[in-house]
Amino acid sequence: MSEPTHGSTVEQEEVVLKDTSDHDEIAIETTGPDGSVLLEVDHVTLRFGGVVALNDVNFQIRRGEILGLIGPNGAGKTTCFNAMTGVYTPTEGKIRFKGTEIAGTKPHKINQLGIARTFQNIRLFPEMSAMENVMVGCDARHKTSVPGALFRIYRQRPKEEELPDNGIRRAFAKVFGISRHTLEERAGRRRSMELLRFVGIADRAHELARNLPYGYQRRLEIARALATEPELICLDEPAAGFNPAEKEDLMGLIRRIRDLGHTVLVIEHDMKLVLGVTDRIVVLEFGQKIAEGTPDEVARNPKVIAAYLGEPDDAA
Amino acid sequence: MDFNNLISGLDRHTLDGITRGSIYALVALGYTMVYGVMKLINFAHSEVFMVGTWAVLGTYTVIGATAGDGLGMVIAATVLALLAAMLASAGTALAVERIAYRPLRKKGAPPLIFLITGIGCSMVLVEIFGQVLRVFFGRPFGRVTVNIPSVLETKTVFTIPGIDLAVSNTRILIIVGAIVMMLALDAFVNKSRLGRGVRAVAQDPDTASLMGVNQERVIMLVFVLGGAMAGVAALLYTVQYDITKFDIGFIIGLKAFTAAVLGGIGNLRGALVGGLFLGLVEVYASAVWDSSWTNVYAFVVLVVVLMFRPTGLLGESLGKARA
Amino acid sequence: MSQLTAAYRGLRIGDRWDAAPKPVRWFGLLLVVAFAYYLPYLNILPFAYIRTDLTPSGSDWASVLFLVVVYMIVAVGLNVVIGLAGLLDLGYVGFYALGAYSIALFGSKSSPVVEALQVKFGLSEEWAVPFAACIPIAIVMSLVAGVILGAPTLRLRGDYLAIVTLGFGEIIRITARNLDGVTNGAAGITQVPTPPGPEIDGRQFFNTIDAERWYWLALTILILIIWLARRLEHSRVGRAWLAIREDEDAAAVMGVAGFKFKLWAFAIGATLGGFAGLLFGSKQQYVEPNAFMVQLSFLFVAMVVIGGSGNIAGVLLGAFLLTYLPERFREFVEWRPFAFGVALVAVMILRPQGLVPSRRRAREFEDRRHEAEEAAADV
Amino acid sequence: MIRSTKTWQAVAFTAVAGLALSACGTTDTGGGSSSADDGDCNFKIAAMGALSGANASIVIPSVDGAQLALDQWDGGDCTVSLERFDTEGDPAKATPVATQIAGDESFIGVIGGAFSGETRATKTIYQDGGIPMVSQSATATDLTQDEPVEVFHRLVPYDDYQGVAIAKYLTDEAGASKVFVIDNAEAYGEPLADRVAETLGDKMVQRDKTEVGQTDFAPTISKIESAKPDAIMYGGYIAEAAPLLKQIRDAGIEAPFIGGDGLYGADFGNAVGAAGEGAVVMCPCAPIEDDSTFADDFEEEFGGKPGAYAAEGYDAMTVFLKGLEDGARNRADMLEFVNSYTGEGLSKDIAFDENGDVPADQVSYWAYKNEGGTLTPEVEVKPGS
Repeated sequence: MSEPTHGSTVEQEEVVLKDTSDHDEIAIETTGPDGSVLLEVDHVTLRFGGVVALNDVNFQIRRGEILGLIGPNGAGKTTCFNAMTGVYTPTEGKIRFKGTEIAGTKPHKINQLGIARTFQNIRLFPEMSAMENVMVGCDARHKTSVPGALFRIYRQRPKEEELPDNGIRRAFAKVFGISRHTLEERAGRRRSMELLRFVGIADRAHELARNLPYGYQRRLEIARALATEPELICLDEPAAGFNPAEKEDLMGLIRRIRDLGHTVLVIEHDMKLVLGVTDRIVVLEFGQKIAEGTPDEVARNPKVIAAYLGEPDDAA
Repeated sequence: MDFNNLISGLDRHTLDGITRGSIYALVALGYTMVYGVMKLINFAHSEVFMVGTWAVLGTYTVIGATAGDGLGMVIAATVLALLAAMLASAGTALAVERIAYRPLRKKGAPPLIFLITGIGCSMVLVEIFGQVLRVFFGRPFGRVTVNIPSVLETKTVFTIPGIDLAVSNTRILIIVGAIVMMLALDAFVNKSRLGRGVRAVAQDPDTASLMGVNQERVIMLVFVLGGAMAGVAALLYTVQYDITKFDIGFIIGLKAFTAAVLGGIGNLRGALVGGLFLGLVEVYASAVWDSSWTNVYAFVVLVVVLMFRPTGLLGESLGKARA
Repeated sequence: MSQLTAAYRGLRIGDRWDAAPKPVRWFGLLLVVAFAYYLPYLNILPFAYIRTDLTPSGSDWASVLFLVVVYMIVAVGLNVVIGLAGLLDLGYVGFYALGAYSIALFGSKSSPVVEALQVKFGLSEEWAVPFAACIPIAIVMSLVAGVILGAPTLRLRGDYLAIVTLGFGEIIRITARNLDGVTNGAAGITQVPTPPGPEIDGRQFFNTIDAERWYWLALTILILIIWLARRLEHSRVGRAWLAIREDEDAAAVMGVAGFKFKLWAFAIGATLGGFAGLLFGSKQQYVEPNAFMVQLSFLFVAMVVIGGSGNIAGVLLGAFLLTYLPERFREFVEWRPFAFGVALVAVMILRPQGLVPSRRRAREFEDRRHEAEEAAADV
Repeated sequence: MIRSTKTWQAVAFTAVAGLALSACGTTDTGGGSSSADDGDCNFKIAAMGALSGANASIVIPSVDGAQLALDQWDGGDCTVSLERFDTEGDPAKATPVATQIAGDESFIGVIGGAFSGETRATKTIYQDGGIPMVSQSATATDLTQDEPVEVFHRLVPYDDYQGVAIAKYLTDEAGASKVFVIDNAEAYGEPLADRVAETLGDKMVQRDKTEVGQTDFAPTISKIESAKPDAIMYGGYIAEAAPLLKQIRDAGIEAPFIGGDGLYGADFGNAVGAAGEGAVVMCPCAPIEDDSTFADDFEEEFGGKPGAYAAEGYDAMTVFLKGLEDGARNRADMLEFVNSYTGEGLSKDIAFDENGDVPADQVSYWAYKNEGGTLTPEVEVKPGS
């Protein structure tokens, strides 16, 4: 497992600078004002047989914020996360996203609603290139299916800048339009490249995902999730295995993701990172919410200190 | 459609179905054990069974057993034939494993490759009896049906009172033999040290090998055990039907595989349940309609069962066979 | 063998091909296609030894070529299911049968279905559904069958799917055999129509003697199908299949509608299988249930796997070898099935990734091999 | 880079070599090599059928029989060879073979198709090629009764006759009035059983269908038990008849068992064993006369008793050889000769009616009884009378 070199980090900064000027390419449209409730965990209880994994957990994620979900190992973070992404159905209580209940919705439908996630143990498509991985994410918002891909039947009148340079093709495209497939492929490629630049791994866009260094793979997962244009992006321990410098970069990235208009949920072990980047924090212990508030409030909360901060901090 | 036939002869049809199902179940064990440990469908298993039937014929021919022999000879011939069939079938299964599957496993080939290799092995075994041996030895090998003498002659042993159902010695042998073998195997897998190894590999091969279980030995063991069960099935089959043929394994294999999936592939008790269930379904349905739709009954039932229980009647996993 | 493959690898044909300039590639492709059309007349000495009609009991070269191309269509279709979407279908012969039967049932004037229609609508005894109309019927029938089979069963895991599809193939065959009043039962249906065409020398254009015309027809269709299949592979749909194959759960979370795309793969595979069956039935002019035994399904899967599943060139080669070699070596009459079995096992052991694997598949395979070796080293 | 250049050189060399060789010579693949009309008598006769696969045992003996006839023939200045074409009994495999035979003028006759399915698929091809066929064993009724072709002839009467003959035997010889009819749901067994059932009328008590490849007949046995028939008829092949018979007798049913010519052959005794003792097989083949050396010659040549249709294979070859003796030197002459052929054959007196069938008044069946493992002629049955 090789870490990204220092050189590439510098290069990435440059890319990002150029990128932010190009905001509209990858920014998303949000449908409500900042601060309104996006996702609501409404008194959720989850039992597996006799074990109570979550007990009456209740909190909200507000549009435009970065929310941290923390807790010691076994506190129910991942269970809560899985419930929020539709893997588990709560025994009691409800989880609503933009007012619709999501329990029982299939994973790909949840993605279409506007929730994307990354995985704690990286799950890329290893035999696809970084670019292709992100393209799969982009495809979530595309429409081309089998008839469209086979016969290119849905055609659109192209904008001037979309016309090909070659004279004959140009004339053809003017008369018959360009197929949705072609336009989507082009848009997908462009957007994928933007996203790879955004997370800072564009230099190895055409390498297979499995050949990328660990840090790149983590970032690629984020890019792939962003490609699906989620309103809420859930990052499951994004800093696992990172060194302090990389964590620093990641914090910057998370903030920039929010600046694009995404709401961010971070599940993290590393207190420092969470306190540094989030707007609000929810603390779980033994399946129960023990605290909620701004980083400052949480850091001062005696319960939290007892349950969590009192323990030797392995990460810092 | 003749539901009256089904109702009026229900006792008879049930006995028929259990007889048929017992043989399916024994052959199904081979599929299920290999699947449980290797997650692989051993398509050559049907021919492992076929080799067993030839071993029975060979034994009878060598010791000169025919119909009408005395009791001593009948017992001796049957026991010898049983041993020969188990040995031949287990040997064939082991040979297929060693020659075909092992090199593939070494190379980490995907399951589909094993499947095609299994089909290839199956063709080779069929042709050995249909062509190769015929060229060298002539009869009885070749593409014709061969009679196996009814050393154990069918006789009605007793009649179940009340329902007036005659039960013959061959049926008792088949049903009791199948169930005894099944219980023995189940006990072996669940109680013995070797059996623990099998279950461990079935549950988690990596952990098992870390814990010192020799995976290669376990794989050999399941092939041998599955093969031996097919050998038992081969003897019982010849006792009931009196024939063998170079391609006789195909249909039995297909049905046994269906039975294994029906019961929950990878699950020993599932093989028994699946086999008996399939045998009963086929016989009942054939009694109502006719036998030309047999495979349709079998597969329709399979689809229906899998729709409601996607991993078969008892669920899969050799590791959890105890549960 | 290993030396040969090493020499082949040394040539790195695939890499060179990709590196070649576009006009060169187009020209190369054109040459290959032209050669394929020329094949029935191939008569130049060292190359003519590939003909199947040189030995005393050989079979007609053009007819064999036709069968090869029909099986190539099958292989391309099955490759969509197995190679691209990663679903194991052991009942592909069922779709092939459906295609053949749909043209026989509706296009033949001696089929019970057509006879019933004649009586019902007072049509003449010479009336039957025209050939051109049978094509959409065949496509719709196999497509619908694919969806009907796929919808309830695609949720099943790989091996369960295999046995269920195998059962489907058998159900189709047995139904065709037993429903005498609809399919004419085991006797089959004769007078299956051929494509329309001008009469030449008093014979129909597509007749039983001039098999090369059939071959050219099938070849043209094959080329069209390959072209379409490649379009599909390099689109959103192809990416979705790949993602499903690599990590189905992660794909779902990324918004890939797994079930929908699997069903599409199944439906496309079914349609191509049906189309191949239609060509076969029409050339044969006779359709009977025993032409569609389970073993044929196994052969189809073997074609895809031997050639290298996931790669169109590979499955084409697989279909060619498995159809052509038994015909070329007819002089070994009774030894052919044995040799076939031995060859199948040998090829799989020596080259488990297939003869011409797709590069992606080859890499996946390399990984697994390393894992297997590491695991072996650990013990 | 160097290697790369070498490869291209190699490719170029191959191309040049190919062109050079193409100038040197071409193979002779067009067929029609034999000079058909100039009096040379140099011909091939094709035998087409399942020579490998599950059904080969029904076909190989007849092709061996044809070979024997050819070996025993004193050809004079004629050189004739028998070419064996394997179809595996599969019509799909038979069409390329038929196209090849039809296209090669040195073939002057076809023995076969052995099965009805492949014959149905190929007869129009042979018709287009104008090459006469003499089938030793394809008995499906429709081959000559629907869409007949001129080139097709057969030495066996079609199944309709056989159905009547079996029914007649059952009522007249076996004295049965409650017959249980079973078939194998295949193209051979089902129409045969249909015809038997039709002729028997209300003397049939019940009908059941089974499958090829089936070995457990328990559902059928229980139906037989409740129907209590006084005879059982089975339309199917040996492989299924053997376990069926065994299970019938095991169940204590002693009613006579009769089957069609699908069961006829030296294998029958070997397959059914003791349970088949007394079973009757109906066959359109007259017993081979005692003074014939056919059986001995056959055994000496091929190491086994003459199996199914061996005598018909012998007769089919004889028809063509007689044609050559008669001076037929092309397909048209041969076809004409075969059409009007009459002569004494090994299996029966041979002649063909306008459809290529055995003339109705010559149709005759023999019931053979399995006694101690061999089929011995019992009685002749004439369905026509």
